[in-house]
Amino acid sequence: MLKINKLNTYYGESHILKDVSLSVGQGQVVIMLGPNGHGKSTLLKSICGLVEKIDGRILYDGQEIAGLPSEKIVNLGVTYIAENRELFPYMTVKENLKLGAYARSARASEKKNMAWVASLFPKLMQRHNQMASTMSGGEAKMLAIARGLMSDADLLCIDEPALGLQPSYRVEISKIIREISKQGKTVFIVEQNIPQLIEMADKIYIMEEGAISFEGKKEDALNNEQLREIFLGL
Amino acid sequence: MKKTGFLAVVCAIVMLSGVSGYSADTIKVGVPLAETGAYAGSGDNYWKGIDMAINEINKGGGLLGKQLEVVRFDSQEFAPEVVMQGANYLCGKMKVASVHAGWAGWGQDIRAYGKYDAPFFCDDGAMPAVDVYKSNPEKYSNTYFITDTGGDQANSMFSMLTALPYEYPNKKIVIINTDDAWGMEVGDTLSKRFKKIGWKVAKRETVPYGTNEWGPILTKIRRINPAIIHIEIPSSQEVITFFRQFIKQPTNSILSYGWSITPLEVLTTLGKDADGIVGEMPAGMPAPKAPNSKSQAWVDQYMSIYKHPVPAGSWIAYTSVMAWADAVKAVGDEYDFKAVNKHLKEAGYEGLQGRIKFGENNTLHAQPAAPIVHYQVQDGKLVALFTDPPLKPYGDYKFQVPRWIKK
Amino acid sequence: MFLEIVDVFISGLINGSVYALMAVGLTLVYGVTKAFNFAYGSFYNLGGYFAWLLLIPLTVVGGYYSVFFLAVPFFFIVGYLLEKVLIAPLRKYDDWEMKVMMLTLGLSLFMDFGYQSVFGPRIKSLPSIIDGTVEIGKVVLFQQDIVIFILSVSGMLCFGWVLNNTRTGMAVQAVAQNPAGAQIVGIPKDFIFAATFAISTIMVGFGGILLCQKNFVDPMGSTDIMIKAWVITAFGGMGSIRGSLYAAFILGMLEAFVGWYFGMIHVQIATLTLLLVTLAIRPQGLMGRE
Amino acid sequence: MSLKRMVVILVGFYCLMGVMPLFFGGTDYIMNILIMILIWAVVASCWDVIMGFAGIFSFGQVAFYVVGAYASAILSVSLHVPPVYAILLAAVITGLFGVLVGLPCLKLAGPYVALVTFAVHMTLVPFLRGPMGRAIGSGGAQGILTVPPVSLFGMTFSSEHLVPFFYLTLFLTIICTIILVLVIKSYWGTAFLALKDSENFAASLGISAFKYKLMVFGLTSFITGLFGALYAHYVGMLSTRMLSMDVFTILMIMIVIGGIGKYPGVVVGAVITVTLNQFLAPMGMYRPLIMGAIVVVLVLFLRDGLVNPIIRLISSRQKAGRTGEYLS
Repeated sequence: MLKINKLNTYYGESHILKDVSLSVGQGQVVIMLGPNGHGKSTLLKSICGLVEKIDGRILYDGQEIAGLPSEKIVNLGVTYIAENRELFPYMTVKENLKLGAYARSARASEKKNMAWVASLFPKLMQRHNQMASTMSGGEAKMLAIARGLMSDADLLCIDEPALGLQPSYRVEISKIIREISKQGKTVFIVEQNIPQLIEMADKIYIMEEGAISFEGKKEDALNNEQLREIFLGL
Repeated sequence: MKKTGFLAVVCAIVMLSGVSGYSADTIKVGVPLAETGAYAGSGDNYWKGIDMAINEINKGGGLLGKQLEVVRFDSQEFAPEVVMQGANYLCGKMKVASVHAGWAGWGQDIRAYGKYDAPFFCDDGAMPAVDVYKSNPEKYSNTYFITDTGGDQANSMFSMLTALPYEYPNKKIVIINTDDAWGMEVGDTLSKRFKKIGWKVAKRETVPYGTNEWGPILTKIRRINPAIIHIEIPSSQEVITFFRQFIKQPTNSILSYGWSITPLEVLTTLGKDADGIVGEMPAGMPAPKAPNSKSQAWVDQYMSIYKHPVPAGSWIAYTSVMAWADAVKAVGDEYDFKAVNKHLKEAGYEGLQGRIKFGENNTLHAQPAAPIVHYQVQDGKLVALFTDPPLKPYGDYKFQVPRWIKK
Repeated sequence: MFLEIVDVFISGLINGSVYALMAVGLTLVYGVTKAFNFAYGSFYNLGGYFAWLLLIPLTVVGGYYSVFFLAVPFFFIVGYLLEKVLIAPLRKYDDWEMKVMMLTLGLSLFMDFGYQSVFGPRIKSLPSIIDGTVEIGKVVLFQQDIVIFILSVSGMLCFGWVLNNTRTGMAVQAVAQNPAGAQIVGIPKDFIFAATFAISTIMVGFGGILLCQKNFVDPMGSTDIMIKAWVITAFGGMGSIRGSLYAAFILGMLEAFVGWYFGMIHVQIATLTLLLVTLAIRPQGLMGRE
Repeated sequence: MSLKRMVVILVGFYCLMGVMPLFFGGTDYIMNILIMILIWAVVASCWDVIMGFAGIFSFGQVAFYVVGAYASAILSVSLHVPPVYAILLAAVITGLFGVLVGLPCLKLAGPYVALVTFAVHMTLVPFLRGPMGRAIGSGGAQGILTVPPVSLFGMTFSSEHLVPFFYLTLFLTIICTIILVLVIKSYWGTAFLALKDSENFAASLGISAFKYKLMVFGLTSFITGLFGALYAHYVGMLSTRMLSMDVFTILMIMIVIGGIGKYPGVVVGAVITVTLNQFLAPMGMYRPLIMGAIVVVLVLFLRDGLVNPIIRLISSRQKAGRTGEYLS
């Protein structure tokens, strides 16, 4: 489904991603682990067309998407759910969700997705007229995920879904991601350490200093003593 | 980097000094006018007169056998420093033989050009400029004011308004003037004169340039219903918008526009709608028929070149170039400023309307050869009713009671 | 006395509608792109010259209908290209907001004096769209003023409606509130920036046509327009359309009543003092968001 | 840029300026330009310190200049204060005015500072032209036409005696330049750069953003006011035309050419701009047209202004290979 070959990205002078290659299969849940500031978020943003200077190949469904503007990538069915949420602060929950389905590919299924999102996030829908800026961190995160789902994407790139949240939210988010995966969507998550998520993973990558340092099944990762200690904290 | 700085400075100096090659076979004439900014319209009027004079002299073989060469300088909106730079550039660097300006400031120009000796002709028309002159007549003796001061023009307006063959229904006047030296001077003089003969200045409003919404003022005017409304705003936009808004619900008032009638756009825009407004032009050319055939020929020539009637300033700017050329011819040396100035002051110049002479404070006071002309708009054109001094009716033209006045 | 106050009130309304027309484009473009367009007044003049060129030397068929019809594509293209060529390349700098202000200030100087060198320094007058007056009791109104009032108020309301109720309008708001978020949901941010700039150029162009036919096309008039539009935008809250509408009418009324009661000379200082006091107390303006 | 390099450039520049009267002492036209270069160089430098180093997006520089000029003129004309004291008092008044303006607006985010400071600029025009200005002696629309020249030690400094005035200006310029260099390079300078980069970061270092911003605002206003006052006594006449957009843009071009925050680039920017403006003056309306085009082109294509790339070019030739020095 997603294949990345020798991806390099740059922010101004600094070289962030160095020759990153990876692949994500249809319907899989893939998790990328690694320390903060080592380029995980940049990888997701590169996939979704949010980084200016990139070099290398990104194939989605066999189509080259590297360098395409973000709106085209969204149209193809790839969506990014930002770590810092990036909601529209002076719009209501409902308006945020509606804008989630802005992409042309998502418009036809807006009603269907709205119903699905409502079933996934019943609490959110209770306050569909609330301004996004007045929501708590956890609620906002939920809204960001819900908005991402509205885009009708097949590949969801979720950036640190549980960062800075209370444990109760972490559990909920894991549940939701499982639900999403059940719908046949492909999920590519960047995270620090959430056991529940790792449980679900079909594949695990670890990124250090802009390069992939480990690739394998979750069993391999769990069996590797060093990795367990450093990255999984188990 | 020292090199860069040095290079920059050297380049600067080369740029500045390199251009001033001066050749002996032409006579340079400086023309500092507002080419840009709010006064560019009036600058254009003066320029047309000056240009016409210079072309005429050059076509006739030049002055002392030499062609005149114009050096222009944009004095923008007369910021003191710009005016000073203009003087330094024209007199200091280009060494012009005379400076022909129109409206050039309200005193800063006198100081700037007073530093040099080349004759400086300006049309400041305001007392502050004359006051600068008076502070040191010796030093500023090369300054020539080519029109009368605002106060004297206002006195003439007063005489005209009281001499109109029209019976005022009441003795109330409303005066609206701009917030600059010119407007205040005219406004003050008029209100003083009218009060003296027992009139009531029912409203005196000072407005900034750019006032185009007259609703609040007109509301008050309608309640007052004065016999005269005098507007003194030397800018066309404001007076045109005033008229348009006034006429939608007029009062029984004579509209006196003073100098404000002269900007070209007032009549080209309002056309026959403006019929009935009265106004004046200092050192003007009576119209539609000029006072003599020479003048008429000049007016015809002007119209054929520029395709519009003669606006304020053109004729007197033309005349002052000719007067200077005449003095130079008499002296025989364009750089003998002392002699040229002496000749200009003592001999005057035989202009189209007669001999003009600069009087007290080197001012070309209103005189028969350069009269203040009072016009009324009739059939979309300026028609001279009076010339002053002495205030006397001009030709067979008759005052018409404005159409908006209901008996 | 009562009639007089009604008269002044109407003056204020007319002022207000004129100001609203002036300011809406500026506030829109700032709200969405955060670019402060100092060349705004020059585009206003471009509207005037555009109409003048079509009506007087070219004597286009259809008069003002053709002018308005042609103005839409013309100003859209001008605005769009301008954003793409001059503003967009600056976005990559950290201090791009400052750079935009500087660039547009230079651009306005260039445009203003460009007009002067092409069309001459004198003012130009346009034929009126509509002549005549309407009498309501003792109050007399220009039909021209009524047209301007209706067009500017309904234009703003329409525009506000489009912003809040259409998909594209929502997208524009989304970009205004969070450009990164807009990009994430697949809104073509760069296009919205350019399009907003283009739309604001159309608005200011229309404003220019409407007001220049009331007053004049004045090559030096752009600074005044810029300052007025700027005051209203700042007073109403940068980027708030509704705020601008309120601000325009508050200032219009203030001007009319101050001019009537204290004299015209005090109008400008009253307006600017109100602005300064407002900004000192509430920097985001009446309706702005921090 | 290193302190040494900065000092070398400035010393070189002022030495060069110092000998100019030897060649052009008799040419009023050029002396006038040289004096204006000195005055504008300092005013533009102050603006550069505010915008480039302190990161305060102020649009009030011309306003401070005019406040200084008018304050000194009013003090000496209406209250008959001797010009020397009037200039100093005017500088103090402007400094206080700067603090007053700074108090409400320095807590605001970037563009809002521009809004408030520019509003101050615009308010000055109707204030000085109107009845209130006339009441304090601004002369209304006509301005003040008789500002007395500076007399010191029995000498008169004015536009009539250009060479002495030039050296007086040069002397003050050098003092103010030293102050500005010290500010840029001292702890203050470091603090400002930290402020500009990240206010949170600076706050964590214990640098109070507000205090420093207010200090820089007060100091630059003081210096700007000083030169405004000096200018008033130099030309001897003032009007509100000084507040026109033309002047504002010219000052801005100096910074754009010099590069924002690339002191002393702005000094060279002033040299180029003042000269160019003079050189173009005979071209009438094409002057502002060209100036405007220059701004557009420079902002669009030259990130660091015109001066810095040239310096870089020259010094890279001088010592090939040594890079990484240009920190500021």
